[in-house]
Amino acid sequence: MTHESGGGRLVVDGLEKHYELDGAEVPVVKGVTFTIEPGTFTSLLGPSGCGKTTTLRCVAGLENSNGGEISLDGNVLSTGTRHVSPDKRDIGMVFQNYAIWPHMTVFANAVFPLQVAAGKLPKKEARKRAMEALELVQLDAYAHRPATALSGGQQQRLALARALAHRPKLLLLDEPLSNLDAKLRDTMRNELRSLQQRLGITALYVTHDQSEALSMSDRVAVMNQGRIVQEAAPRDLYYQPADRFVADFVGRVNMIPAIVRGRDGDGDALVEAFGARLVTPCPDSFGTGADVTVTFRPESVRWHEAAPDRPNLLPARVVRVEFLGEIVEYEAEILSGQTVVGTIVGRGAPLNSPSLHDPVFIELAPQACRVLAA
Amino acid sequence: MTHESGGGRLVVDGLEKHYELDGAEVPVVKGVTFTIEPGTFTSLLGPSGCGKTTTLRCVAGLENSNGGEISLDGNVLSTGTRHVSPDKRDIGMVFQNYAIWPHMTVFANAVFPLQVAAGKLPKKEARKRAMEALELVQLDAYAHRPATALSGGQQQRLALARALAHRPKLLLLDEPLSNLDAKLRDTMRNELRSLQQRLGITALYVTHDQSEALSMSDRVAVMNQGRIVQEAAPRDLYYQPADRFVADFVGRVNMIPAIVRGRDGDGDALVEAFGARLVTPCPDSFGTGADVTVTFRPESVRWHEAAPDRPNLLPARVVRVEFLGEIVEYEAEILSGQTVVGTIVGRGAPLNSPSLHDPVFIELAPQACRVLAA
Amino acid sequence: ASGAIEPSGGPVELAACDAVEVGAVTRCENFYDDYWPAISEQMDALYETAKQADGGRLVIWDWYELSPDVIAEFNEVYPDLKIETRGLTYNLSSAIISAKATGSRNTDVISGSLVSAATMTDEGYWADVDWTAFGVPKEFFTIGAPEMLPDSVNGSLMQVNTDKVAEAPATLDGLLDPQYEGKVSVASYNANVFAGYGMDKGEEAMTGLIGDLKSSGNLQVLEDQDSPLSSGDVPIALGQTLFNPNPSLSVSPYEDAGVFAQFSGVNVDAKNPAGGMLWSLWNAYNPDWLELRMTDERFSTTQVPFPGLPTSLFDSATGLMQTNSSALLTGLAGGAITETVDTRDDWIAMINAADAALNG
Amino acid sequence: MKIATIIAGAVIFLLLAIPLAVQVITAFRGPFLPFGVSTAKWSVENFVTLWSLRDDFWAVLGSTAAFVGGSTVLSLLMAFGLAWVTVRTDAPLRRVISVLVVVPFIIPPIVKAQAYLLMLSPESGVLNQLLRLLPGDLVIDPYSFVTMTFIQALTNVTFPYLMIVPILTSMDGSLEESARVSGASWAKTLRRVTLPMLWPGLLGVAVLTFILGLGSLEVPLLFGQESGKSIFALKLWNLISAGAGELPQYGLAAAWGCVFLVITTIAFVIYLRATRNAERRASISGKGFRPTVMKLGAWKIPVMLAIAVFVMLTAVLPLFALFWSAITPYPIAFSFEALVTQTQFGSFGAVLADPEFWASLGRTLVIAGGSATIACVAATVLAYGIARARRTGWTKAVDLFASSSVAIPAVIAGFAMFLTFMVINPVIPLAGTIVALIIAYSYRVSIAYRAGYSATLQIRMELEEAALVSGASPLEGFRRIVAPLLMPTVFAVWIQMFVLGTNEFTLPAFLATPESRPLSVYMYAMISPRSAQLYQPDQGAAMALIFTLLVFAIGYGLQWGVSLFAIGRAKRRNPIPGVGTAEVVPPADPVAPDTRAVAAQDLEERRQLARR
Ligand SMILES: Nc1ncnc2c1ncn2[C@@H]1O[C@H](COP(=O)(O)OP(=O)(O)OP(=O)(O)O)[C@@H](O)[C@H]1O
Ligand SMILES: Nc1ncnc2c1ncn2[C@@H]1O[C@H](COP(=O)(O)OP(=O)(O)OP(=O)(O)O)[C@@H](O)[C@H]1O
Ligand SMILES: [Mg+2]
Ligand SMILES: [Mg+2]
Repeated sequence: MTHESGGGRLVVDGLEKHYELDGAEVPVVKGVTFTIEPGTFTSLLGPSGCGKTTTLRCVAGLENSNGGEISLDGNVLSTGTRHVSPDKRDIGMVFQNYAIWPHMTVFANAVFPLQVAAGKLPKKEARKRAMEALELVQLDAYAHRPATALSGGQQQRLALARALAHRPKLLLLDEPLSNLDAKLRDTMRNELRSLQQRLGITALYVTHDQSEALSMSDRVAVMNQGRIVQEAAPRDLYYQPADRFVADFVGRVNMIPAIVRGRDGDGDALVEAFGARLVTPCPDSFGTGADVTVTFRPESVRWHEAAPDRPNLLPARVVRVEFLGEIVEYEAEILSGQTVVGTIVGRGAPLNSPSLHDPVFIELAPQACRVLAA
Repeated sequence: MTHESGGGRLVVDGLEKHYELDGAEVPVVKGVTFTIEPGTFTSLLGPSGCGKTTTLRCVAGLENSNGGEISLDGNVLSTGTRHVSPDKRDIGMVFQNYAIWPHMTVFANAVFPLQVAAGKLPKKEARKRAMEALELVQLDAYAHRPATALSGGQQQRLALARALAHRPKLLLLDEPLSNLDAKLRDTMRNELRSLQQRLGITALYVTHDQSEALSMSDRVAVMNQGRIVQEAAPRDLYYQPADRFVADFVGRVNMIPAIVRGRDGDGDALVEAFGARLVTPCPDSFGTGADVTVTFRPESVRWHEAAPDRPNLLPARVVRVEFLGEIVEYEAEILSGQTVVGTIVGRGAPLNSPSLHDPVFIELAPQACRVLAA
Repeated sequence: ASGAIEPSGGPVELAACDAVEVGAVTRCENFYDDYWPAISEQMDALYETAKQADGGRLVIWDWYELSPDVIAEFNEVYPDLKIETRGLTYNLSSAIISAKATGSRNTDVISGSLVSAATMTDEGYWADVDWTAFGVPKEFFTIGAPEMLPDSVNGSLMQVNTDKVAEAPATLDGLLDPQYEGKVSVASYNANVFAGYGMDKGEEAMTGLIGDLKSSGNLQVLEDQDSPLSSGDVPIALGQTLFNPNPSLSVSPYEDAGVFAQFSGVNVDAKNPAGGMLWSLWNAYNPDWLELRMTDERFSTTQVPFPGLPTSLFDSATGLMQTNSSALLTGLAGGAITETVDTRDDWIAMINAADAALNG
Repeated sequence: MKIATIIAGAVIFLLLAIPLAVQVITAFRGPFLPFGVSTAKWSVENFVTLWSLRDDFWAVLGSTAAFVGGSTVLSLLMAFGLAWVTVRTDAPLRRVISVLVVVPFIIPPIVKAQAYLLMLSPESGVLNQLLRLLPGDLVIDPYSFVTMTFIQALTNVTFPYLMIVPILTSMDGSLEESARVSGASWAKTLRRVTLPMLWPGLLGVAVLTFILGLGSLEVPLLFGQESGKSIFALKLWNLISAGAGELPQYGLAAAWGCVFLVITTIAFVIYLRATRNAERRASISGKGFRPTVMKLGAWKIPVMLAIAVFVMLTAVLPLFALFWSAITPYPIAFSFEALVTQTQFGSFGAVLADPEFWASLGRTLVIAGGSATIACVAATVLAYGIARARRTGWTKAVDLFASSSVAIPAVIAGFAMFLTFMVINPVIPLAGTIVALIIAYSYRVSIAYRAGYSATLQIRMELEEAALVSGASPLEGFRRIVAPLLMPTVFAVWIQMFVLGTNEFTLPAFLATPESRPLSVYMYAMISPRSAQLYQPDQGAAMALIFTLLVFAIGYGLQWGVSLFAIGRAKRRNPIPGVGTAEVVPPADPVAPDTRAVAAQDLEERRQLARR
């Protein structure tokens, strides 16, 4: 099959968007700036209401921005005042609720973008391309069904085929998987990513599910309250969150408030948290006496029945043990009364997990800790 | 607070339910039998459409069964022909989509079951108990809000308070968490479980999410096509699935078709799978020459760059590596063309994971394998 | 059945009529002097009977609803009768027959012209009342039947808005003049304005005239003729009523206009026949009431009191009633064609032919 | 619960079945009344006569199709345009427009028709006077077929408007947005996606508007004496008005009615199909629903201009014509000279002093309120029972039957009711009473039934089941959960039926007597020269104005009151001792699309709220 969408370079610079609410202008997107390189997959990740959808809709042209510039391959799509209309932007979009047209067949849905395009294709060519798009998502066998006779996953695939049929430079996706059930979501996630790579199309993906964002993206931009707080590759995001918000939002994290007490020979900091002393790498910007937060992931927590001779050990008591199949998760209460969550994985997990109410020692390996501003 | 629901013993024996569809009677629940001991938490787990909800609704009395008996603490609630009406069954129920009455306040929702109960409580007492139920779910501060002004999680909590307000013997829950988003689902899961334990109420929980079932339940009954295929404690279910269906449905699993070729000294079987020979424990019921399926969980797969001197090594090529935060998941193609999924967990995961397209050796530790009928 | 009502003290001895011919009608100039006192006496007796019948209830269904003012006038003289009225435009016969068929309370009084009451006549709904026995001059019963008390006449007139049209033509043919294009109106139910012409000149001439009037665009069929007449949009109205106080409106008779005597009487199905008789006599002849009708704008209608009544009554008319009655009487005296029992069916045929030509 | 359903079903059956049966019997019995007249006998004579008049029949069919069809298409176009502007664009003054569109709905159609007549008089009509001010020799002939069709369309715009608004409101905007990003322009999106999507719903509206138009007599009566005399409603009216020396031809009229019932039944089946489709399509719109608003931009001026013309034609000028008529002693053309010398305001006082005005106003309110209540209660209970019952042949039949009165034009219903009350009068003497009118008005029960049915479907079963497992009996569950949730819909329908009832003319034209006549009939008597001594055009017009104002106030007042009540209820509830009051936060998301069935009134209500 010969489907070369190819990707465009999207530049969003200082995007602003207000909504009018009860007469007042409420800013929703506040100077969002990012660039997507051609052919890459970028996710906008953030909690509900942070402005992800609004940003995406501004890029699509479904909302008119109030400021900032959006350009695709150097063509300015939108400034604060002039806006290219959505049908002239050369984009494809997949909506959260599929937005499949129920009065058309599967094929009619897919061929629509090719029929309405400005430079109209000959009928035959349009038909060929629509079928190609359907093949791409393995719906070619269903072409003549009414679109309503598809299952949820199939509808989502059709939405994708429709968004790709006219070979746009940019593909926008707004939580396309959130209406699917867990198993289907996994499958579609893989399909979506491999399709995007195969076609080399530029993709901007909106989600509030961190595992979706991490697994699919080349870059992830984390949004909060209308601003982008960190933009990085998935691993960097996970292991080097810029602040507490990102650390918490991307994956599960334990956070302990602490005070920097000094530095050891390696340049690692000595911090005090509830009486206990921890050794941890620490940016030099935090001087002695600074209030900080020590963060560490559950999977890097280790537990011991007796204290080995290693730094960063906290006595604790197990207050919850939960068998999740692949993983056993436990919660241990440290002296301060705060709890730390740890996970144990693998075949041996149940055997290696602590028992409820046991006194244990929690080990936080220094290299697993990260210090952030309080 | 003094809330002693206490639990009842639910016995479901040979439950049958048909629906009429286009004139024909379609059996949906086919002889379901199980017992729930007082104060325990049992989940009905199964794929969509397997009849979980129908079973639950028969217990609630919202559907009339066509056969079998349901009794609570020895009181017969339902036989194939006589049915106690739902309002006389002394149960509480939480619905998937909350089913909060939108025209009432939070308090009015909670007090409703106390107002309509047969032996009507004095007004004051009803009010007190409703407030207790709201306290239980920490909604007492919201008592005077319209119920629609609650967030999703709060609505779910209110539904719980309402189901508990009249201190029923049995609590029924139909996928109560499936409409919540991931973070909230985790929180509510813990809350729900600890509340159930605190009150000692008997709970029957319906879900198609295995991690929910595993983490919350004392017992899990796996349903498929209207029948219960295995009923066991969570860990037994995970590690000793009765058949391929359970193995696949409860957690992720790799399955490789194989033929039994013989036994070694320890009684473990030697099986042949695509030319490779594997050693694995195997029930004696499978004789030499039997077609079997070797199953193993992704987390028990290990990979090596060079083959160590151990049994059960399969040469393979990595075809997918996915960073999911806590976990890195990879897929390796073995010689037969089939793929095996493995996971690596913990802080070191990214460092310990294979690279895409690398040739590797996949190790399946014998004790991690389980042989099931083909 | 209700013919049973007898004049109190036996039939009244009738005086000799001081007769004047007004077209087809005989006028008794001495009516109020020599007849009325006896009638009045009989009416007092009828009133006493009527009060007892059906709890003093008097049901009057008419083509038009009686206005509350009229009822008030009646009750001023006869306070103990409670009148219930209905206006049943163009459905009176059907309502009376239906009521009888379904057994509901029927009207005590029936009314209409020979034509409009034809069904009631044919189905035998006029109770057998000998009005002359109650003192009404026998000269009044030359047009209709003895049980039908003549109470008024009406006829076809032309109404003109003098702001727009100086003078109406004296004939229907005159309306064909191009100057009247779009200026003449008639109501769909008023085909009878042409019937007199037809009775005189023959059906063909009549339908031809109607056809010409319509095709020339001079004549329009309207449901509401009054507003355009008054505002001047359609300044000539055929057969239109005269309730409009607009001073620019005038009325004139035209050649071959029909004049129709109107009768009232007692329903055979009446529950209060005495009341019915009382109402009919009062409405037709009571001098105070008629005087009021001739002078008070509230009571003006197209109907003019029976021309058999003395000239003095008509001379007392003022305002709209004066224009109206003098036009009608002029027409009548000038030989306007009047329907009689003998010609009734011809009239009906003629009206239906006109109707077909007008609305078909 | 079951018993209540059966009672409601029986009430609706009696309301609809008996009149129709009487009509069919009449069609097959002699020429006059079906029973009690010696000449009546079973025969197909009426149909034979009908056949012998078949040229006439085809003319009626053609003329009716042109008139009703034309006016339906026109009013749908206008209603769709208006609904679009008020729901889907950023046009200024949308609230005001949506109120003004409702004004003509309130004026009784017969008075409205009279107002148009006054407004359109070639010389004196205010519209033609206005047109004369423009260059070109434009004069509208009020009596032409085209004018009549257009007027019918104008008078009927509100009804489809009220039905289209919720359809547009509930359409999932992302369906259009996805067309836009697929590269379709606004126009293409409208043509390829929006209209086809809305098509089933619009078809339903079209059929209802068509049937409504088929049944309305007013415009043909006043405008169509020549050009529209073959229009069905007027034809039926003329058939039952007797010719000279004859009785009305009830039997023949009934036969006509039967034939047209067949036609409307076909339309009705189309309607049912269409709405069923619409329900199916509506069900797939998911969450994340938000209505999209079109920016008018440069189109703002022409759009507002068009709306201004529309409002002029439907509200301002007719009301002005009525007002002019009210302040002049007799009909005269508008002129400033007349304004100075001729005007008088006594008619308003005269109306207010007229006891008959108050009496008939009272009757109107009783009849409209009573019938709306009967219809709403019976329809809601039955709709609930049917919507929740298992679908069997029986429930389908009941469903169909209870929906069927939308297929009965008002003329036929009025006539059938008239016959019915005549026939049953010896046993149950109701003819001519207010009770008869209440029963007759209630025949529109299907409007309430359809609304109740779809509103019930919108109430998720779980809400009731939750009540059951909480220990409430089914009846209690209905009373405490379902009834309050259905209330907004039922109330919206009640208001709609109430307003329809207050301005109903066709039904009382057949049924009312002076003792039972509602204001619409009294008003018509005042403005129709046919009613002899009652004719008082100035007072009639004044009465119409007062009445319009009053109904407007009652309708909006009730709505306002109810929404106030709904808000207040949660707040007024006694606080529970020992519990601090948490401040009320509005829900984060719009409360699901569940509530969207609640017709235009719901929207109206929210607007009321927003205004506060
Ligand atoms: N049309 C609108 N009018 C007014 N406010 C709006 C409108 N659309 C969105 N908002 C507000 O703007 C904010 C951002 O909305 P947006 O839909 O972009 O969030 P989101 O990040 O996509 O959230 P979610 O994950 O829930 O979809 C929210 O507070 C929302 O309430
Ligand atoms: N009222 C009904 N009439 C006919 N069939 C029904 C009805 N309710 C459920 N079914 C069918 O019965 C089967 C079992 O339904 P049930 O709702 O119990 O499934 P479930 O296990 O709860 O599935 P899910 O996880 O999707 O909720 C399904 O095939 C469903 O289509
Ligand atoms: Mg969003
Ligand atoms: Mg279910």
